[in-house]
Amino acid sequence: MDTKVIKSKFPIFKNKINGKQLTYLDNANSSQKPQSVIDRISKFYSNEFSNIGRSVHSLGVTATNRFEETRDLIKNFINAKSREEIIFTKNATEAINLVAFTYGEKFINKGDEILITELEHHANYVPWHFIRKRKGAIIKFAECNEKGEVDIDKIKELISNKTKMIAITHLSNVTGAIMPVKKIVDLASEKKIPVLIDGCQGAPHLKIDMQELGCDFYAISCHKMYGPTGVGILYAKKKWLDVLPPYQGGGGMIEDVKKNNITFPRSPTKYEAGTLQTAEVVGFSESIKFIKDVGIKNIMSHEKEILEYGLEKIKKNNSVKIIGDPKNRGSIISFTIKGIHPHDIATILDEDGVAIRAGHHCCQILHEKLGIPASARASFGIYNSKEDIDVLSDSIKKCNKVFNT
Amino acid sequence: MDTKVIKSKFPIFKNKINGKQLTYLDNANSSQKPQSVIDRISKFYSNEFSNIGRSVHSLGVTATNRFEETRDLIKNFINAKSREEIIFTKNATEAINLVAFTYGEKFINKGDEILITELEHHANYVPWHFIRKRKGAIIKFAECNEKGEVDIDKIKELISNKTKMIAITHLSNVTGAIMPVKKIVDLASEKKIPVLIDGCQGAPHLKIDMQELGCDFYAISCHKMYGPTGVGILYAKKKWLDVLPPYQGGGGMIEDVKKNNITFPRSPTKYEAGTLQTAEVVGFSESIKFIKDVGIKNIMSHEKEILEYGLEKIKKNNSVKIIGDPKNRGSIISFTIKGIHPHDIATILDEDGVAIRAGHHCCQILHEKLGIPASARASFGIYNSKEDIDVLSDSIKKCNKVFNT
Amino acid sequence: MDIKELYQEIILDHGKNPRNKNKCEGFNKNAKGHNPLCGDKIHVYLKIDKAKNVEDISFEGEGCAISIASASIMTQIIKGKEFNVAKKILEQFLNMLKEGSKLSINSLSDDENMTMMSLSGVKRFPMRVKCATLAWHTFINAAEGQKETVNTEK
Amino acid sequence: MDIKELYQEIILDHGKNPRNKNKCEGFNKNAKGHNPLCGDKIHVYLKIDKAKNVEDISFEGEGCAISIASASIMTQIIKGKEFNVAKKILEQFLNMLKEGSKLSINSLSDDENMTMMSLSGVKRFPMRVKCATLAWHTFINAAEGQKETVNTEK
Ligand SMILES: Cc1ncc(COP(=O)(O)O)c(C=O)c1O
Ligand SMILES: Cc1ncc(COP(=O)(O)O)c(C=O)c1O
Repeated sequence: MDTKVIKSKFPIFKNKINGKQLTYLDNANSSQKPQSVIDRISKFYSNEFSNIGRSVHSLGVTATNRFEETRDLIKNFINAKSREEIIFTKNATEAINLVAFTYGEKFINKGDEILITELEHHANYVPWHFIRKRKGAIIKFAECNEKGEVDIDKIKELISNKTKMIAITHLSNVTGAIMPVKKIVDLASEKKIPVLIDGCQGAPHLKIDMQELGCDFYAISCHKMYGPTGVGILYAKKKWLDVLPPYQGGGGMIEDVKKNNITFPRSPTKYEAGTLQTAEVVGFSESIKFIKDVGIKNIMSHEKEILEYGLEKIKKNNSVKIIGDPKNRGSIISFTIKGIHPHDIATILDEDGVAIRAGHHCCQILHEKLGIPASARASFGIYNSKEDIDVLSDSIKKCNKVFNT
Repeated sequence: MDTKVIKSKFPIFKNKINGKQLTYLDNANSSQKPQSVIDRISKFYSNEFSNIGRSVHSLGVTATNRFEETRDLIKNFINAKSREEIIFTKNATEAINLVAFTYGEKFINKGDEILITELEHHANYVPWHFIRKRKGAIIKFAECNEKGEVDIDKIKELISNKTKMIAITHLSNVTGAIMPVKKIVDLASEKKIPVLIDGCQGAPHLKIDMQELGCDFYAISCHKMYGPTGVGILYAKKKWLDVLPPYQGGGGMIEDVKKNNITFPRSPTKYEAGTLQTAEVVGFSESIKFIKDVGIKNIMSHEKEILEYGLEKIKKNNSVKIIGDPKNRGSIISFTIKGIHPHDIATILDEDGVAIRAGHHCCQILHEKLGIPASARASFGIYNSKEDIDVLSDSIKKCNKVFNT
Repeated sequence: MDIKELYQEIILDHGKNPRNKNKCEGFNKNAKGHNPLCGDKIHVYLKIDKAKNVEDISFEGEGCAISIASASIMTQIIKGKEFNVAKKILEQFLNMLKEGSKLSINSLSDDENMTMMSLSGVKRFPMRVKCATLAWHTFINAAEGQKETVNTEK
Repeated sequence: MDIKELYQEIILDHGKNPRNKNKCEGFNKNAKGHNPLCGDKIHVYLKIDKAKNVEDISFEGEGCAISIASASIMTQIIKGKEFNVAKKILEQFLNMLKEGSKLSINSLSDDENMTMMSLSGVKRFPMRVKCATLAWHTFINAAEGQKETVNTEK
């Protein structure tokens, strides 16, 4: 894969950061956008914009078509069974909140158990915490081992006849561990427990196939997939969407409105209240095309190469401690440097134009487990090259120099 | 005001619709976007993009600053007391859901009353319906008179010591009636009842001043203010934000996360879960600047002129029945034509490039009251001219011709 | 394109003076259809015998010229036909609206054919296709005894 | 700009070997501060007498070099000063970080002045200003007896 060609499609890389070329290694946080996505949004607003669904006029029809075509595109991209299973949300966080709230309202009662892992992002814990509070449910945390993985046995152990939901990340945004989601889904379906997968880090970096995977819910964050901000996707099996109550109420998601009662249509309409993120969704269609053009298999093998090069290179620096060593790892390297706080690392790297993230990465439970308040994280995407790793590695050495460590 | 100059700033008007110039009269649904807004989004993605709040690197700092500057801009635009009172949501619908859910959870109990009006958009009814269902509350509808207004006396009559919320539209999106919101707020504060104002049609067309108005909550839809899709604003008095529980859970909105408990920060952080609509919010800053440059007073007087010209012109056509005759009217004309269904009107108008909306405009309660299933609606904005009205009027005549009425 | 291609005389006529707009006597099946975005509502009544012949069919409801005309035309065409034939007609009708293909059903008279064809203008107005198909989908639901209201908003 | 302007020797020294990092004996006020996005946590202990002199001050906590150094420097500077003077120092310190203005307080020795000035490099790193001010805000909260945890995330 020629990352030069790919980088040239992302206008952000034409900018200088502190006088340096940008080395963008904060992809697990959010990814940059190719020109085609940016242009699509501009074009949509300039030539095709109107509110969708509600209008009979030509602009309304065009906008609605472009919007619904994107739903089809996504359906095909993730191989969902039907387009009704694709719901647009504000972000992945909202997607998980939607499930936690509607499923929780209907199916979780006092004493019921929700099974998550110590790897979860706050987005896949806080919504369940709300249900715990409201319903008197219990949250069980499957333990993370010293490799930064959660063994499927740890999940098996925790399943009981009170387990009403298993909610797990596809790919840890800290250790990079890729979870055995297919096995977990198979295990859960034997016991008829629904599984929600937080696919924020899975969808941009792995081949995903809903019908093969068989999970009940899958949450996606479009801005991490080279797409616009403001859109997330909830994939949900139709059987759930048929029985779960609506989430937010408003225009578009109603069937019949009377003073004493209101009825609701089917999915996806039922879950899409108010004016949607028209331009963002249409813009996202170009992200999907971009990913398909490069090819998800090429992306996977390229990122694996970068990851391995990165691990090797960084391990050479003795002051650096890499977090976790999962067998199956996505393109994420979190690390600490002896004697230097991650924030200071990020600041020093930034002077060299290297953008990484420092903090707990919305994973306080995991950081507490690791016994550190924060870590530094380099996460790779489609446009990253071995040169980027070299810059990172040199810049880490500079940290040692500045701090005399 | 020179609408030619203004129109030239909106690229959509360079397009032909069915071979005709676009006469866009669907502004109450959504407004078109000026070039400056479109360009700002492109520029943001091209030069400044990164996730906000969470990153120490330069792009993160820039993006965060641009985002938070927009919050300040909005605070000043609506004269809120503090920036903490401005919360970004997905749309106005979400803003109202946020209030209904959090306020409802905490303060509404069985038998309590929520007072709304027959003019309300589904966005300001369905969320209260959910609370009614969950809490066993009662919704009372203040009656709309034959002029399409709700008299303040009708509201007064319905207030009881069980009233826990008054939720009213600022400007009806069907009849155009401007509600006496200040008087209602004063009335309610005497009785210590909070007031939520659905400002979707108010904010783009009227001067709004939160401190003068004194309401507790005000919901805004950015895409109706010449801004991007995907963003809404909830204004809420700080005293509420301090006591209400959080809404959606996830990254960014937490303070301390433990396995057995989670604590939350203050507003606005508390209410902004997950990755926000960074590009959209930053883009919206240009909409505010655009409105300020034209001047809200100029907008108001211009739209009044267009409205009056429109009412006069359309009234001349005897087959047309204009819905409502409120004393205080925003730039909206809903109408029916004898013997022609609104959908057919919209289709015929569309052939002339005239975009109006046909349907119940998310106001089924009102349409039932009016005894019609649907109406046609022309709604005006900053770029509309008297010529647009002339085109509309001619096109309506064409409806009569096609249907031989 | 001329708007008159959509609003042909025959459609305006059926829209203004719909045929079989009532609750037909002795109906043994019925179903409701709804297009929530525009408010079109249709209630189809059906008298179908054991051999699956549509003995009688009628409708009630309110909507735009296209949906009312389409419902009216449907009742006229379907009445007296076998259910299987009716289904075939619907299939071809949908194809006509979606792909512009011609009708080719032996059991339709020239007159019936022409009447059906008057709805072909709808094809160029994608947002109105739902109006034209609402009654037909509701008819199928009635015949097959599905309980759920037909909802064209999907 | 050189990163060394931020990480001056004096800061690195205070970061690595923070002064007064303990729970001082006989403290009568204390408060916690937290920067949730980066995880910096500070607990400030204060012994303040009736005349509002800061008899003793110390801190515990964890964080980046900037926040620890700033806390350490703060305790060094504030110890023994009147609360009112301390407040004035904070005010000027914030101005220094936000607007780059110089400190001009009579009651600071040249040495103290220089130590404080070593933090002025933070101004060019807006994302790090919160790190540098966390301890100071927490100190004020402790002194004024506010219960709520200082939260720089607003
Ligand atoms: C009066 C009123 N309230 C609420 C809404 C809902 O706004 P949004 O769709 O942006 O959530 C609208 C617009 O559709 C409206 O006109
Ligand atoms: C694993 C994981 N889950 C959830 C999220 C939340 O996604 P979003 O912020 O788009 O809602 C993120 C990203 O921040 C993530 O990495």
